[in-house]
Amino acid sequence: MSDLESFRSEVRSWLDANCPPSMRGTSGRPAQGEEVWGGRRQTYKNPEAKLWLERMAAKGWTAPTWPKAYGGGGLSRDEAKVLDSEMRRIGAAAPLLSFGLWMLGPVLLEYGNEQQKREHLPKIVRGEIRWCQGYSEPGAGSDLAGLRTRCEDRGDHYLINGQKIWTSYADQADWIFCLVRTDTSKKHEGISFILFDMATPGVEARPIRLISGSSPFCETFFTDVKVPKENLVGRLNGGWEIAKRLLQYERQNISAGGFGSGFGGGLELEDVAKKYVGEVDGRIDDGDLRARIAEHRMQARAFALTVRRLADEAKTANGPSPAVSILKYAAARLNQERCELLVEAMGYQGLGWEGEGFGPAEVQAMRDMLRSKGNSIEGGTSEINLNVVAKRVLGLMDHQ
Amino acid sequence: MSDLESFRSEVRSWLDANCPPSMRGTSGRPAQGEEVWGGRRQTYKNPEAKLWLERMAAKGWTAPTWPKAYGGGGLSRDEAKVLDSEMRRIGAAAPLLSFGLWMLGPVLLEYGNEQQKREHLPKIVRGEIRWCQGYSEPGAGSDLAGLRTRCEDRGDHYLINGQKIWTSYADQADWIFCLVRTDTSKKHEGISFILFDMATPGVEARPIRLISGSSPFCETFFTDVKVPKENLVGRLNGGWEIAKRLLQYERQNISAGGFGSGFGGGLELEDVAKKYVGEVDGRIDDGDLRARIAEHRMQARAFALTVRRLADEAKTANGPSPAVSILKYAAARLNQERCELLVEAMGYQGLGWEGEGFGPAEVQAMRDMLRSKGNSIEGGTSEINLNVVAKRVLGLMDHQ
Amino acid sequence: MAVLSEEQVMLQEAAKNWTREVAPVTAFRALRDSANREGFDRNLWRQMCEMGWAGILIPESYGGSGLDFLSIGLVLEETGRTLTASPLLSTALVAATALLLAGNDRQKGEWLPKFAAGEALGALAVDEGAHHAPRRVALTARRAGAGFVLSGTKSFVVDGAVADILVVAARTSGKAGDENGVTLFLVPGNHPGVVRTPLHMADSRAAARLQFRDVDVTLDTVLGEVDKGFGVLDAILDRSRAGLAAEMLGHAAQSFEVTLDYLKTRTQFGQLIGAFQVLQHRAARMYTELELTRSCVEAALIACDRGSTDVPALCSLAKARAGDLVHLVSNEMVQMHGGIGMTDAHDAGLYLKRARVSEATYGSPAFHRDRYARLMGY
Amino acid sequence: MAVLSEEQVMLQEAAKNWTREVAPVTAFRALRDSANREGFDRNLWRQMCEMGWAGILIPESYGGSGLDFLSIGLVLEETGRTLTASPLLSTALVAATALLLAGNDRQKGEWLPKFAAGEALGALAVDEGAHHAPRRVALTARRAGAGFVLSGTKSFVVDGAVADILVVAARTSGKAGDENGVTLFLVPGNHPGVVRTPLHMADSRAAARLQFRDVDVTLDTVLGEVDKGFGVLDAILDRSRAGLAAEMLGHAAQSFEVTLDYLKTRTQFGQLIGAFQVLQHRAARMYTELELTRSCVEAALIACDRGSTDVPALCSLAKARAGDLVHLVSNEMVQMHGGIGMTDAHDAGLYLKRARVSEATYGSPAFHRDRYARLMGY
Repeated sequence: MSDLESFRSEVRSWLDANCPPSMRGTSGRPAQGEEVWGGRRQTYKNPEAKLWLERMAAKGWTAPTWPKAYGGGGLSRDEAKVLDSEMRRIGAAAPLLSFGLWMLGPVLLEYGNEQQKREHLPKIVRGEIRWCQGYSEPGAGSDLAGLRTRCEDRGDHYLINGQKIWTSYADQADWIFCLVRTDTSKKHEGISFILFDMATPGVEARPIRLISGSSPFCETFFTDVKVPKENLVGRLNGGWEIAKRLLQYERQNISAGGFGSGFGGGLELEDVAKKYVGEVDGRIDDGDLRARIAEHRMQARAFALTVRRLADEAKTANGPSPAVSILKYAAARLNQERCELLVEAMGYQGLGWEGEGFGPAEVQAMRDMLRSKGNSIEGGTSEINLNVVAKRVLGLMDHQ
Repeated sequence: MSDLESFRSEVRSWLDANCPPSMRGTSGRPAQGEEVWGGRRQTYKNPEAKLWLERMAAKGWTAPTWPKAYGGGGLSRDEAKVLDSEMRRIGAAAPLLSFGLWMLGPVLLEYGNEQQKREHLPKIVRGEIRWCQGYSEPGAGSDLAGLRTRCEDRGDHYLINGQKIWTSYADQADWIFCLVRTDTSKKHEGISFILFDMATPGVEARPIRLISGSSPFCETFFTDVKVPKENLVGRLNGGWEIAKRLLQYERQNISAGGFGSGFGGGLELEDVAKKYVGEVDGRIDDGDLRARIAEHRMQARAFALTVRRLADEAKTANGPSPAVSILKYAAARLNQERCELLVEAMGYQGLGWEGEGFGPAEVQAMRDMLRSKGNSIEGGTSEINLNVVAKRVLGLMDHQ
Repeated sequence: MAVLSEEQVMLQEAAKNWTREVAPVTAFRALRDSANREGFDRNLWRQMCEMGWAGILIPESYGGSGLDFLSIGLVLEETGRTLTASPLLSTALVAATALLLAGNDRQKGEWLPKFAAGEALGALAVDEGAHHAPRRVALTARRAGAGFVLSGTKSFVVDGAVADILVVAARTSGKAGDENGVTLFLVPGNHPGVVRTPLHMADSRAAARLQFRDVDVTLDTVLGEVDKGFGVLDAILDRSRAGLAAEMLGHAAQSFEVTLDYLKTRTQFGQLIGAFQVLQHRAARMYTELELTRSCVEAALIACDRGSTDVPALCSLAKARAGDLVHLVSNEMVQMHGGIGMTDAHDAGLYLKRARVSEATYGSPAFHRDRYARLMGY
Repeated sequence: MAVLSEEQVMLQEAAKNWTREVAPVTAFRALRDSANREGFDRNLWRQMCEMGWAGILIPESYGGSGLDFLSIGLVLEETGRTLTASPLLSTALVAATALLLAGNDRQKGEWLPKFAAGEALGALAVDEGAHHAPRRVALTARRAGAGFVLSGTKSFVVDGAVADILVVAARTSGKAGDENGVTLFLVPGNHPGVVRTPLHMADSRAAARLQFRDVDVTLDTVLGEVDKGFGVLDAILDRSRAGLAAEMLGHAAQSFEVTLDYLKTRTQFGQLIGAFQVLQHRAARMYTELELTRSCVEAALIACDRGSTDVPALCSLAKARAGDLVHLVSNEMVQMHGGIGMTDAHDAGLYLKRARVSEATYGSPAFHRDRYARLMGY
């Protein structure tokens, strides 16, 4: 038996013994309302979710490939795949959802100093600290490098003043990783990457209500926030490189995981159409809508095949194909299309906001559609995405 | 009876007496292959076409609103409309198709000197001289002002060297109106507008074969072509203003008249679809194609209603609405869509080039589709058209 | 813009000024965020009635001003711009048209003066399922004694919960899908057995589900002829479609203009974002669609005024084009505004939600494509 | 690009080099402008056969190399790039597949070695009307004595005029539209009563109309089972669709790359036109569609190799996406080249014409959308 095969049987028996019953048989995500994002405010509706996180964290398997020295699992890439496939096999829920795991951790491993890694990574692995991301500002959206939140050197500390926007769950988070301006005379070369506690005096987070009715983002205000100097990651004014790196992790996460409502998961378009439009001889009784649903489903399948193909190629070739840069744009387009088709298929029943007369799935369809409009804005707009493809992949130049 | 009404009855009886039978009951265009473009090479398959041109030209009604002094009809705008409506009433064919009438004439009336008007306008009215347009060059398409055909002052004459492309029917034309570079140190301010005889030594026109198989355009070469100095129209280096003015007339002509194959004229999409795809209960037996045909037909009707609305508004308001600038772009899009749908509906029968197995309408559908690709290029590309709408109509600025 | 009479120009000016000054989008937002569950502001509606808008289509003999569809379209276009919620469409256009096309003198005399004076509201109850499908009327009207008994459900009735009088399409013979056998009834909103459930729609306007639980009505509640109601129902719907399309045109024009303004003021990368060519072309395309749709809407309204034979085709054309237009423009409004357009504090979401509801009401673009093709015989 | 074996990489390289050096687009143009009416160059085909391409799918026991669909797809992608016209699809893929899936030992022994050696050409005769519609086979095969008599017409048979052996779908029972009752026959191209009319198609490739005038065939010409031929016909067609989609992928990739080069070299307004953002975005969209389609084509070919249950869905997916792709890219190729793209002297027109023919062959995108929906049960 190869090492990998013996590792597989080890994982299998460990999961068998340690994965609580209610954490199995999922699509990989915990049930809605039972997600574990960790942090100081985390409460558990389901005590098995807490147990599951503790057990996984103890093995370092919430961050399988991170070094053991920082609390990670110390697994090789191949071993991590085995763990992943074994968890899928039993439908194990992810024990922890975390921007710390997906975004900050990889960046700290690359750019953080030894003290920062020892301080922050183990708490991310155990879900003790929930992180949020302080990037966009009211005047700096697509043009992120235009940010103006000031960070001044006050000798023994930094003093931060300014405002962030679109800070995901800032009202729930314990710490923030944040882009700040440390030099106003330059654009990209005047940005630094810094970490601080959201409990520091002068930090305020106000939830933003979205058109869908939910409030996953905040406006975040910093007024004379004092931050210890050792919280700067990388070199002073060297934050733009780290920022871009982190955005790569964010986009990978968005395009691989799909958006909130996801593809394929939840309601199947064709079933909804049959239910609300009717069917004749097994066909959706509206040739126009049927053709558009088929077109969408075919596009979605093409997308899924492409995600798989590019992943396969990345394994055998040296690193990812440049084609991965199309995935975020394509995913946004598809999710928006799917949400619109669901609402259209439901007709009047898809137009409700709440209350009597509408089922939960009907209300959700409207809200998902509204929420999906953000897919082509957040994490880099589709326009920026297409600019990047044109320039970096296709080699087209800007105006000279 | 008002003056206009008495003019109407006068026109009616004149037409009654003078419009030959075979020139009536048309869609306004002569039968295919019987178009009269005039000029030295014109021959007449149908002697009535010659008679019709001579009679109309004698009254100046080939150019109804031009002054009588230059051979025109001297009609007021309202009288011209009466003439037009009376010709439509009996389906009278246009006696003369002519770039001289549509493009050069209006420009000469505005910018030409007295001698030029007296020399050229009457011959245009009578169809004696056929004109072509020397605008585009191989390196100057959308960027027309980048043209490089040199026109040098040699004291008693100009000497022209260079090359034009997309010269419509240059191989059939007698004279050309041409943009030339008279100052190489400036771009727009170094262009002049000049006229000369295509029979001048050093002029050569080579037909360009298009992807559709037809050759309506030429490459035109000028090698040491001597042109009398009085042939310059307007002031030296003042040609760009005239050029833009003329392009307005060209675009009006293109969007109002539709393209070669036209809308509504010829085959009806839905009849073709029923014939080649079949029908069930009177419906095209392909819900997907049917929906797309309906969508196209509705767009085409919206376009037709818009052409009419803008024409009505132009009559009552002071001059045309800025919205007319969308017509060329919209017309190109619609004609291309229509041609593609026809080919798609015909299936394999729409894919023939010539010969046994295909009817004339089938071969024509393929060739029209190919030819229609030029609609969004000729007379200003759709890209340029949308740039113009964005800037002039919507007031959006270029990069600063 | 079509050529307008002096009276129409004055009406349009009045509507422009009033919506701008008295009923801007902030008024609609305040209504939405208030405890009001009627879907419109009675005070604003009273002002609209005082200006005579409720009686635009109603002849002078019944207390209205006897103007035409083009005229009420001008007002609806302006209220569409500011999202002003009111019974203008449901009462002054839809219900008034139903009475004008099919009512007898008594019925007209009873309701039209009240509509014109703002003393009564009306609504049309036609659809029963999730989609607009007037042919599929199934709510039964069974003969019983000298009258009828109505049983069934209407799924989405605009202003149905507040209406004083309901125009109800019911089936007196045949089966769902048949044109024959449809009859229209005039049923008071508070008639015994009519159970009204107000719906909380995404666009925060008023709509209701109506259940008819063995509702007894007398013979004189029949509007028009028994069994022959489909033709007039279709005619009412066509005029309703044209009117709604006018509202949607205003909606789209306003959201386009707000977006265009943003393109001219928002800076990124040291440039006004309106300087980016892709946004320029997309704006130019929206402008093109807007102009094409305007032509269709005006042609439909004018056809209704003339009663010409192409009313059905032109009204389907107008409603389909208006539906596609607000869909496009509302999406672009959010996208071009970026993150701020996703916030509830910005107006883009209000336009987006209203867009989706108005797209579906009286038939989606897909419904009208199908209908247009049928009307044209393919 | 899928993960390839060493053998496949070599094959792909050989195809790349050969098409670039021996059969570039200029070769196809010369063929088109020549007196040749066969639609391909016999000399080039001989070279292709010498390289073993005619036998890629044919087992070694019949003189081929026994490779797979992914392999022949690699070659078709390269010949698609240069528009190389040859019987590679019709003979080496379509006809060979028909024999491999349904032929008995005698039939395979007779034809496969000839195909592999380039000594015979094959063609599939299925459609009879203007559109691809395999269910609608109506050409009758009437029992007569020990054999059958074929009567009817096939409308668009790729390489039908030059084929030595025709695979003919005929109806032995039932009526057009039924799956049951279809039987496949192997009929020599020069069989008495078969009247072949070469068609001059817009893409200058070979296709023919075939009339069957009471054609007598013996029982041993039946390929597979009598009346049960539809399943195998559909399987042949699916593999043909996947192969054609591979050719179209190469076609689109090449026309995209040529266009991209033009964006990088053509100057207007003192700028490379590729610096204009609208053209950048349109190029990025084409690139996206190209990558999505590549995934579908490869998945379809691999499914054919594995004989997996989703062959029909994946082949419809690949053919539909490839059809939409070449449609988009061929239009953009002309538009982005401007006037020069409209001239016959430029290659854009050749790609455009081939695009339209390949879009329709074996089913248009609309055909496959409908089929996909049916396969998925809606």
